[in-house]
Amino acid sequence: MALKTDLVTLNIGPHHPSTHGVFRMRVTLDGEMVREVEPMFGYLHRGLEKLAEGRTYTQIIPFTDRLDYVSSMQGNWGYCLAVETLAGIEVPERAEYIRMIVSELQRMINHMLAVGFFITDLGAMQTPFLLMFREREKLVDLYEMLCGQRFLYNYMRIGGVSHDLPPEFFPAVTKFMDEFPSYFQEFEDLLIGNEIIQARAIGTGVISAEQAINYSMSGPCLRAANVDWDLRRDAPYSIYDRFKFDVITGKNGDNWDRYRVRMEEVMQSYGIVQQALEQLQEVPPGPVKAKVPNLLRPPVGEVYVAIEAPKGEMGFYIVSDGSIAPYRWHVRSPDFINLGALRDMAIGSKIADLIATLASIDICLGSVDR
Amino acid sequence: MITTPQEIITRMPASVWQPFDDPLDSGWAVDNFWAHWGLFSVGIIGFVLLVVMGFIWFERRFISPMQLRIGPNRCGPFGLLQPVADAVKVMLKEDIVPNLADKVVHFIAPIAIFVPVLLMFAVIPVHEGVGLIPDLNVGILFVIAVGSIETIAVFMAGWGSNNKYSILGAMRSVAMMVSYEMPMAFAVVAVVLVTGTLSLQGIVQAQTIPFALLLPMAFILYFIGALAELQRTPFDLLEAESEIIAGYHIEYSGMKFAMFYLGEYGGAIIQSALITTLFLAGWKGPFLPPFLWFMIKLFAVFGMIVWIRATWPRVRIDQLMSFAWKYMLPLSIVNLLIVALEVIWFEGDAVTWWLVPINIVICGALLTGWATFFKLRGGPQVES
Amino acid sequence: MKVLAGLDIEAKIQAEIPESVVESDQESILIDSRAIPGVMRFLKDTPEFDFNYLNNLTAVDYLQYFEVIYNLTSMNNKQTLMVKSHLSGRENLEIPSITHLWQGADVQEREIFDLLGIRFIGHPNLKRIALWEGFEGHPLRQDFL
Amino acid sequence: MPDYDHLILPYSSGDANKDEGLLVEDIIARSQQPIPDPDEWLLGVDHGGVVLTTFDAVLGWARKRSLWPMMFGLACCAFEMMAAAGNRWDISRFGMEIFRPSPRQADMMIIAGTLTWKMAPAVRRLYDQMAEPKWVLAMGACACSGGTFSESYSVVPGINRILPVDVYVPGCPPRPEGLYHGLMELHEKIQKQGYLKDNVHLPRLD
Repeated sequence: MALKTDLVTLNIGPHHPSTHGVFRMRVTLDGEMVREVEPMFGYLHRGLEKLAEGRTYTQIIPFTDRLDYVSSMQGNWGYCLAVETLAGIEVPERAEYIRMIVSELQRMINHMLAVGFFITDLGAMQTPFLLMFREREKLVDLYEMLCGQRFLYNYMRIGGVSHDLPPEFFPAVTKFMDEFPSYFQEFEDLLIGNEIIQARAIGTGVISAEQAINYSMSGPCLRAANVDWDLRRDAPYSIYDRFKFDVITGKNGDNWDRYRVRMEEVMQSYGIVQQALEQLQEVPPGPVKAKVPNLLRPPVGEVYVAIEAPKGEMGFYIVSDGSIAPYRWHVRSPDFINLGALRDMAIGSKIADLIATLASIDICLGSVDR
Repeated sequence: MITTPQEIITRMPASVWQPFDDPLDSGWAVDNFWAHWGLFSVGIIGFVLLVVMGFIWFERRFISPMQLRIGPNRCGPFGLLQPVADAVKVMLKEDIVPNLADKVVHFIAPIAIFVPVLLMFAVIPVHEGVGLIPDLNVGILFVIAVGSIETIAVFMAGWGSNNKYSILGAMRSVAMMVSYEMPMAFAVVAVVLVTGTLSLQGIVQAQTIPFALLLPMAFILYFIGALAELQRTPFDLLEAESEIIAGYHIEYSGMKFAMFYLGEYGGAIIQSALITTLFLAGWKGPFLPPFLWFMIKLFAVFGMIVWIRATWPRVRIDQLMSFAWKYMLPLSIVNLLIVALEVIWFEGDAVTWWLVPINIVICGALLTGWATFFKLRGGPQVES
Repeated sequence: MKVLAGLDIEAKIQAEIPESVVESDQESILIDSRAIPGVMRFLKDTPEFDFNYLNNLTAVDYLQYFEVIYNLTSMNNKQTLMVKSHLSGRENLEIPSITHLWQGADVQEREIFDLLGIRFIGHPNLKRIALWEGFEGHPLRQDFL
Repeated sequence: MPDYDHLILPYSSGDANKDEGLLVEDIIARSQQPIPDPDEWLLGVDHGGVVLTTFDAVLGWARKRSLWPMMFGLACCAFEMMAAAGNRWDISRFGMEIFRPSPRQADMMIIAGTLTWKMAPAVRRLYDQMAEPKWVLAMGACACSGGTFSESYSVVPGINRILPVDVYVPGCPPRPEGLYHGLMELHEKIQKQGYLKDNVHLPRLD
């Protein structure tokens, strides 16, 4: 006589401690096993794309900060790069280097926070997360010195950056760059040997390479599924072709590989920032912003430019009709599309693995719902 | 025809209902019987509440430096009045009962969680003969029996609040607590084999060498079992905030939630006290007064529990169950066999110094050997 | 990363699927909306193009017509292509869905349906994604107040 | 395998979303005017007599010193709230580091981020579920007045449309020091309020 069991439809609702904001999932459970996941979006939909149609090109830059508020430098950079290609503006050499340094530091913050959230959702009571926060606070002090704001910097402008690096920036950065490897190694040793993390992360949330490409995933999630694809190397924009870094790929696309790919990429970004700082020494101090009118009127036309944001390929599709405001402004946000694959990763696993998989995809609700 | 109870009693043989010895003069600490019970029960309740506040403060201050933080320090000197403020506030919060909840079960659950803790304290010997019934000859049996009431209370709480999340949490914790009581019981049996007596005071007196050194395997098994019993990391499936919000105490607010908090920390005290009496030779210690030794060991064991809570992630429910049944249970049975052989060879006097290194080596071999075997059959495989 | 010009692939697509290409210029190619599934399958499967990665799928309201834009990338041949298609009129706009070719299009098509009101035929779960069910009107249309 | 595979709906049914839509429309209709902020503590509540005032003082101190916020972040301000609770600006010094996930045990709700109309019913229900006495702190320009997105079609222009707000913390995002200034104001308000805090009688949502 088969045991009469029934399905439980659980609503991991918009308010839930581990959904990194207001993300909702309708989960059908058979006991502990997840049989069906339906992600539901829209709880932080602020209508940015409609508001952007009413603002000038320079006024949109603060919107790009609030898109993916954990890696807002890449938001600025992607948008400014798109407008520059549309309007054909030449960015001075020094600005390119400053943009590179600032964005790669932001990538380090994003990956460290993503790993911190992932380990906290595995259950460690905030300790690894707060170790990561110590590193973030140091980097945030650098940004505060540079752009006056700890977070959501509004630092880049169309044609370059708003102002040059202050003189006291260099000693602070070199001090950070010297201490960082030892602190990061301490964090690495705390976690990599931990048997429980290996037990919880290996083999859970698996996605194959074809599935990842089919779901048009991008960023660490795609590379962890053994797909060697990184826009910084395959479609080099700005001055990425002057730096040597290698693209990390995982083997079988589970939570462990995504965690390892992010940890290695932090060290790769660290290497890029070091090379950029050395090369910046020879660059003569010059203008950091091209001559761009405040009310920029790009020529009629459209452009789609994509950059490698920490969460994946962040693209900007801008249609201009010659006026001061864009006719249509669309953002291709990486974690919105990565979430499409959550269903295939989580079905068949336990509810604890569903939460861990969601954390390992590393979503940020600002750019998911726009 | 036998109709009335008096007739039944008169027909019984005299020895059945004749008390074997007069309870009034059986050497209580305080000469008068009722005075002893009154003094010690009030003393125990006071002690438990005070130490619960101490533990809450200790945990929040002890975990903070691990997370590069400073613990509560604004409320009284060094934040000492923080638990007092929590208690006063929680007492005066609104008490919400969900209208579809099963009122009676919802109301009784918090009581049923906290009362066993006080009951268990009755048999803990704080000093030679000092304790409500320190020399109860079935002491450790009483403790384990009362300890299992909490499992029912947890399910009552989960069922009573009529909430999907709390039922999931309750079922998880009941499954865990039941499956971890087995290895704990076997560990305690190992201790009883060596001492020969069930009474806690007898166990402490027999511990010329702390059993943590003499029976390292039993100590480790009991400690892991205690962690699971208290639902603390790495076994805190219950209040896995990341998964099911707050487990069974999701629907409780105000004083009822405070009872759960008291139950959790009370459980921590009682398990630390049991570990000190069973494995760390209770009140025995070179210079300091015995009560102080008891408290030092209590806080030391709790410090270890808090340290693990700060650094370890959580185990998934199926790994947790396979760890209990496939790893700890066989180990505890094998350990029991070894201890029994030792007791036979030394004709009942197994508490000898040179046995300690042998046992430690055996324990190490058992742990690593069985771990590699367990790891191959389903445990996590790390290629690189 | 070579940007494939619409001009030099127009002949091949026309040969494969007759009268599907409406117009093509330097960076993009305009396909008739009914021929989208056929052309997309052709672009994805033939080894010469092998567009296995859908970057972006969005739509624009040009008042006289709606334009749906697909950005495709081929990871092996390192080339990108922008495919467009026009939908005339303003009510009950229909275009075949391509979720059966690329799963990534699922959430992006639902977003276009929600914010611009273009129905995708064959989409498994065409419902509003960003707004609540009772919201009347589609915000990203130029005539939305 | 058990025979209920046919019961598993891959996509939620239409009417579940319609009910949610009706809820949202209903809350939009009902929240055209902002709810007045509870400010009776400005007049100073004095019951006279030594016993009650000392009881008020002790109670106010206890509630102030152990204020458990609800774990609840909407958008960018949530990160500044985490930074405030992190290891540099340590919120556990005030005994507030226990972020209770369940509304039943939380005393205070920090609305950190943009509130959209689709999220409003959920926030309103959470507020109703919280146990009295409860306070609300609006963190960030988006929570205070809708901020940069106030004229958007899907953003609630300020959460005082649906919740009585006790403290407003401006800034986009406000620095952790700004949040602490708001918390200190709230502590002072709780200290003055005394035990007869008359909860604002709001019609419950459903």
